[in-house]
Amino acid sequence: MTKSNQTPQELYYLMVQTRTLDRVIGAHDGHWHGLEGEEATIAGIYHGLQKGDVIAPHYRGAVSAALAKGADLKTLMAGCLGRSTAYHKGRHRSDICGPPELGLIGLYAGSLGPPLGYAAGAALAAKLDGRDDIALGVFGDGTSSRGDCHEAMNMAAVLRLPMVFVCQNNQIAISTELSAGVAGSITARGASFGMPSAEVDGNDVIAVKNAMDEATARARRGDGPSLIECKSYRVAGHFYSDAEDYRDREEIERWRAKEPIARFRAYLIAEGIQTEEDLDRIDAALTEEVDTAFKMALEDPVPEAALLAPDDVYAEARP
Amino acid sequence: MTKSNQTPQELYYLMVQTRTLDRVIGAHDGHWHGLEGEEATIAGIYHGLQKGDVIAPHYRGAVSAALAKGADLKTLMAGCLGRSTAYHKGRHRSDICGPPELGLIGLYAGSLGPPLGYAAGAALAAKLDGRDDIALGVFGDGTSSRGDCHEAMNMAAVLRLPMVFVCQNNQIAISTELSAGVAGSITARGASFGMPSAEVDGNDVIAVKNAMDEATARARRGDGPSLIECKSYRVAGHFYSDAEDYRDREEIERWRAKEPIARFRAYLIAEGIQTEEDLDRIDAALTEEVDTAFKMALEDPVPEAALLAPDDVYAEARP
Amino acid sequence: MTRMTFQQATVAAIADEMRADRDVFVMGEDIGRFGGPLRSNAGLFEEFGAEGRVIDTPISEGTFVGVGVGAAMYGKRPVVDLMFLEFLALVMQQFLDAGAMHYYSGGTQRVPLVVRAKFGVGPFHGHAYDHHSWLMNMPGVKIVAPSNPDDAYALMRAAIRDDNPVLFLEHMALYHAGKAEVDDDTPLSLGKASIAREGTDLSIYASALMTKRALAAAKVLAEDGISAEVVDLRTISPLDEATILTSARKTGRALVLSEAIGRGSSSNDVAALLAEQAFGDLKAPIRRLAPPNIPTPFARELEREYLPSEDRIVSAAKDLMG
Amino acid sequence: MTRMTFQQATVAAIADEMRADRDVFVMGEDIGRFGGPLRSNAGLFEEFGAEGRVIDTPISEGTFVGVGVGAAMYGKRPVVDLMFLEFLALVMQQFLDAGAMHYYSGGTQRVPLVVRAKFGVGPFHGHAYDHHSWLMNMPGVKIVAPSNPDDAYALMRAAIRDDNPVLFLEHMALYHAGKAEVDDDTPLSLGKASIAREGTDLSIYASALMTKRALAAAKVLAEDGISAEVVDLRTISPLDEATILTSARKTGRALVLSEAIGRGSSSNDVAALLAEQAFGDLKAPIRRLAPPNIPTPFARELEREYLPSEDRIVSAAKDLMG
Ligand SMILES: Cc1ncc(C[n+]2csc(CCOP(=O)(O)OP(=O)(O)O)c2C)c(N)n1
Ligand SMILES: Cc1ncc(C[n+]2csc(CCOP(=O)(O)OP(=O)(O)O)c2C)c(N)n1
Ligand SMILES: [Mg+2]
Ligand SMILES: [Mg+2]
Repeated sequence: MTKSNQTPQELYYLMVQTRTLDRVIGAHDGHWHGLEGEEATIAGIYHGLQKGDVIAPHYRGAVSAALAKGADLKTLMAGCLGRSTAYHKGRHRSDICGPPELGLIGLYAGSLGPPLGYAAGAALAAKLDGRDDIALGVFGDGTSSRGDCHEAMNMAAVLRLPMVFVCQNNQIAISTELSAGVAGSITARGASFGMPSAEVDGNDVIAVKNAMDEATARARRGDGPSLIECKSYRVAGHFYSDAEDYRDREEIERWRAKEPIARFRAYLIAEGIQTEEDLDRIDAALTEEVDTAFKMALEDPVPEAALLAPDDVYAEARP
Repeated sequence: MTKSNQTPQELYYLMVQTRTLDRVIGAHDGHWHGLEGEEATIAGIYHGLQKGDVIAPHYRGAVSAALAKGADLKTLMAGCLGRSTAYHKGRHRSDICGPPELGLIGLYAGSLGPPLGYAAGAALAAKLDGRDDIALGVFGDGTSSRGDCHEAMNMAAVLRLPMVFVCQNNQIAISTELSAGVAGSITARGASFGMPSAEVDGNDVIAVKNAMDEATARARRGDGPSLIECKSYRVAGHFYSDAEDYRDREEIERWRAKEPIARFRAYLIAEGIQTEEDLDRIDAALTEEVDTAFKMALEDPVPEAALLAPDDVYAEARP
Repeated sequence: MTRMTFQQATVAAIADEMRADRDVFVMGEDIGRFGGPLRSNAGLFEEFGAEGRVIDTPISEGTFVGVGVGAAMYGKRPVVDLMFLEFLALVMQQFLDAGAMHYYSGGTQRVPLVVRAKFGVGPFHGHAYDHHSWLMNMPGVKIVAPSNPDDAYALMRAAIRDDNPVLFLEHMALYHAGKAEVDDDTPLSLGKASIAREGTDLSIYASALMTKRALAAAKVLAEDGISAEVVDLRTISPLDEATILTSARKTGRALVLSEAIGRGSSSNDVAALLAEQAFGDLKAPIRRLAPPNIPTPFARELEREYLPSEDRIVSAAKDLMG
Repeated sequence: MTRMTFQQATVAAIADEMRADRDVFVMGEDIGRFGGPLRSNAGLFEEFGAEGRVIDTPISEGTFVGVGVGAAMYGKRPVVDLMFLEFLALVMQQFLDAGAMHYYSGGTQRVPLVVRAKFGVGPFHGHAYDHHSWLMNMPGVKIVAPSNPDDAYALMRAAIRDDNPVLFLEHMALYHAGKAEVDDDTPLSLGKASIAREGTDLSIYASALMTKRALAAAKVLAEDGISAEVVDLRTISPLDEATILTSARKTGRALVLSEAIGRGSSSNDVAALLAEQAFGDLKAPIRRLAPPNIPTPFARELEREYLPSEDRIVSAAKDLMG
C-alpha cells in the first residue's frame, strides 16, 4: 500500500464518518460507546488496509474498522439495532463484532483481550499461505492489562508474524484512570518483546497514519510485528448514558478543545489540500448518508423468534 | 532481615541440600525435575526470608523453598512419595506444592502462572494488615510467557504491593529454547511496568542474594515490587528420565563446568570464610541427613484408600 | 426488617460484614468511586475507601481473582466483583486451584473467597451469559444464586463467612426489580434449598430468575387446579439433595428449569439425582425446560424467546400432569 | 488395516490429513523436535517440520489456542496440542468464542479447529484431571473421547475435517496400551455412539477408559448370566441421543459411568436424557458411577480407589438387576 494522493481526503472522510455515526447511534442507544476525541486514532489505524488483511479492532471504533474494510453502513447499523437484515441476522451486536467475511474479528463472547490471539492466528495463516496480508490487533489502554495482550505480543515476536499491535490509549477504562490501570509504559512493553515500538500523538491523524504505514510495510515484508501506542483521550463518556461523576469536567473540556477533526480540517485548509467548501460538502454528505442508513435500518424487520434455529450453532459439512 | 555472619555458610548449606535431595529423589523417581545447575539461584532466592513472608516458588526448586521456610525434610519427602505422613496426607505432590501453613503457595491444579497472582494476594494481605511481610513470585523463563506473569507484575506495580518477582531463567522450557519461548528480554518487561529490574548471574549465589536483599528491603519499606532475572542454565534434564535428544551435549557440558557449588566452594575457601574440611563436613552431614530422611519416608505408610473422605473437600465452619 | 431491592440487599450484606470484620474487603474493576456497573458496590467506597478496603483493579480478571485467592489464603476475606459472569472463562484456573486447596493441603488451607457476578437476560442488554454450570464439575467450589432480596442478603453474609471459594450470582433482571422485606436476623448458612411455594402435584426446581417465573407459573397453574411446589435451590453447588428428593417423593412429578443452555446445565444434576434416587416415587418422566443450545442471542425478540417463559413453564407443567 | 497403538493411530490420522490437505498444521508446546510428551506428535516434525507446519509455541495456552482459532477463521485447519486437559481452564474463553462464531456471524464463519488433550488416571502419574464436562455447557463446541485405536484414527480424521471447534481427548491409560487393528477406510463422522458390546439386560454408558472397563465388566457379568450392552459414546458433545435412548429402551436399565467427578459430569446429561425420554421403558432407577467430588488424588493407592473400577461396575450392574 503506498499512500495515494487521496489519502488526506480519505482520512478526513473516515474521521467525520466516525463522528457522524457516533452521534446518530448514540442518540438512539444509551449503551453506545462514544468515539468523540478518538476519530484521528481510529481513522489513522484503519485507513488503507488491503482486502486480505484481518483486523481485531478495539471495540470502541469497531464499526469504523468494518466500514474501512468495505462493510455496508446500513447493514452494520441494522446490526447495532438487532435487525434480521444484519450481517449476523440479529443474533449478535455489530457495535462490537464486525463481519468476519470482511476480515473483522469481533468480541464474540464479550471478553476483551483474546481477539489479539485470534488476530495473531490470522497473521499466521497469511504467513503459512505466503500471502503479504497482515493482521492488526488493536486494544485499549485498559485492555493492555489483560495477559492476552502480553501473550499475543510475545507469540507474534517469537513466530515473527506479520502483525501490527496498536494501543488506542484514551487514558481511561470505564472509570479507571490510566495510572490506576497501567503501570509503566505500554510502548516500553512492546519494546520489551523486542519489537519496534513507538508512541504517537493520537490526535494527529497524519502521525498515526505514518506510523501505521511503516509498521504495516514492515509486517508485509516479513520483518515481524511492531507496536504503536496512540495517545489520545476519551472525550466521550464510557457510553452515551454515562453520568461521568467520576471525572474532572475541566480535563474533558481541555481535551475537547484539542479535538482532532477541527485540527485536521485546519491543516487541510492551511496546506491548500482541500477548501473549506469541499470539507463542508463531505460533512453534509456524510450526515445525509448516515441519517439515511440509520433510518432504513430502523425500518428493517426484527428477527422472527420462530426462526431462532438452534441447529445453526454447528457448521454443517460443506457439500 | 540483615545479612548475618552466617549467611555464606547458610547459602552453601542450602545449595548442597538442594543438590543432595535432587540426587536422592531423582534416583528414585524419573519424573523428578532435576535441579542441577540452578542451586545458586535457588539458594540465593529463598535464603533469609521471615516467617510471615509468602512464596509462590517456581516448581523447580519448590522443595528447597519449603525447606528454607522451615518445613521438615522427611515430611516433604513423604509428600514426594505420596505417603500419608505428608503435609498433604498423600493427597497431592510436595515436589510442586509446599505446606501453605509455612507460607508456600504451590501448583494446586498444575498450571504454571496463576500462583503469581496468589502471591500478589498474599502481598496485599500483608499490606492491608500493615505487616512488613512480603511475597515472592518466582517463575521460569518458559513461564514468563504466561499472561499471568504480565498481569501480576502490572497489578503489583499499580497497587504498589510488597512483592519481589524472580525469574529463574535456565534458558529452556522442557525442550523449548529461550529464544523460541521468550522474545526480547524478561528484565525489560519488568522495567516496562515501571519497577526496578535487574539481571544477575544466577550461578553466583552472592550476586543473587545481594539483589534479593535489595528488592526485599524495598518491598518491606513499602516502596513496591521489583524484578530480578537470574540467568543460569538447566544442566539437568527436564526430569530425570528425560532422554534429552533435543539438546546439544556440548552446551550442557560447558555449563556443567561452570557449576555453582564448586564455584562458591572455591570462593569460601579462598576468602577464608570456611575451610575445605568444614565444607566437607557439611556435605557429609547433608548426605546423611537426606538419605536418612528419604529412607524414613519410604517406610512411611501409604494412605488408606478407605480413608479417602470426599467430605474433606470443603472446609467446615470453624467452631 | 427493611425494604430493599436485590442490589441494595447484596450491598447491605457486604457492608454489614465489612463493619463486623476488618478482614473483609472488596475488589474489582470500577467498584471504587464509580460504584460498579448497576451500582453493584454503591456506597462502599464512601464508607470504606479511606481504609483501603475498596480496591479498584486493572482489567486482569485472572489476576484480580487470583489476588483474592492469595489474600484469602493468608487471612483476609475478599469479596471480588467479576462484573459479569460473561468473564467466568477467564478465571476458571483460579477457581480450580482455590477449590482444590483445602483437600490438597491436607485440610490446613482455607480459602474464604466470594466472587460476585452479574448475569442473566434482563434490562441490561448484553452480558447475559449464564456460565455457572461449568463450576459444578469443579471440586471444592460453591455456587449460590438467590432469587429475592431477603435471600440475597442472608446468602451474601453466609458466603462471606464461608471458608470456601463461593461464586455468588446476581441476576440483572432481579437487581432493581422492586423492594422486598429483608430480615437481617435470618440465620446464615449455605447449602439449603427453600420451598418457595408448597404444592402437591408437581415439583418445579429453579433458581434466580427461573424461581420468580416458576412462582408466577405456579399461580396460574393453581387457577387451573394444579398445585405446584416450587423448590428454590439457592445453593446450586453443592445441591441440597435432601430437600430436592423430599419434594419429588411427595409430588411424584418433577420439572427442572434452567436459564443456562440445556446441554451441560447444572439442572441436569438435579434431574439425574431424581432419576437415581427418587425414581420409584415418580409418576411421570422428568421434564426439563432450558434455552436451546445456542449462545444468548442479541435481538430483544430472540432474547425473549430464548429463556423459559412463564407460559412455557405452565404448559410444561400441564404436559407433565398428563 | 494396520495394527497400531492409540497414540500411533492418533498421530497417523493427523499425518494422513496433513498429507491430504496443506491447510492442516499442528501447533503446541514441545511438539517439534521433542515430539510432544508421550510421543503425542512423534514423527510429524521430521515429515512436515521443514514446511513450517509443525509449530512449537511459548507457554501461552490461551494465545496458542487463540492462534488456532484465528488461523481456522482464515482458511487453515489447525490441530493444536494442549498437552494436558489439566490446562483446559486456561483456554475456556477461546472455546467459548470459537463455539459462538458460527451462530453469531449469521452462519458465515467456520472454525475448523481441533484441540487435543491428554488426560486420565494412568501410567503417567499426575496430569490426570478430567475437566471436559465444562465444555458441555458451551454452545457450538464438540467433544470427542475415543476408547480404542481404531476409533481414535477415524475420529481424529473426522475431527480435522469437521468445521467446528472440537476437543479431542486422549486417555493416557489407553495411549500405549497395546495395538489393535486400525481400519483406514472407516467412514468419517462425529456424533455417533457405538454399541461396543450388545446386550439385553442393562445398558452401560461410557467413553474412553470407562468403556474399556465397562467391556471388561460386561465379560464378568456374562459369566453370571447378565447380558450388559455397552454404549461407547465416542462423541460426548453433542450426544448421540438416538443411540443412547434406543439402548435403554431395549434393556430397560441404565448404568452411567464417569471418569470426571460426579457433580456436574457430562454423564449427568445422559442420565437426565434417559429420565426424560426413556422413563417409561426403565425398569429400575438410573444408576451413576463416578469418582467422589474431590480433586484427583496423588498417591497411587488413592488414585486407584478414586476411579470406578471393573469390580465396582460389576457390582453396580448387579445391584441394578435387583
Ligand atoms: C475481559 C473483560 N473485562 C472487562 C470487560 C468490561 N469492560 C468493557 S469496556 C471496559 C473498559 C475497557 O477499557 P479500554 O481498553 O481502555 O477501552 P476504552 O473503553 O477506553 O475504549 C471494560 C472493563 C470486558 N468487556 N472484558
Ligand atoms: C500453564 C502450563 N502450561 C504447561 C505446563 C507443562 N509444563 C510443565 S513444566 C514446563 C516447562 C516450564 O518451563 P520454565 O518455566 O522455563 O521452567 P523450567 O522447567 O525450565 O524450570 C511445562 C511447559 C504447565 N505445567 N502449566
Ligand atoms: Mg481506554
Ligand atoms: Mg526454564
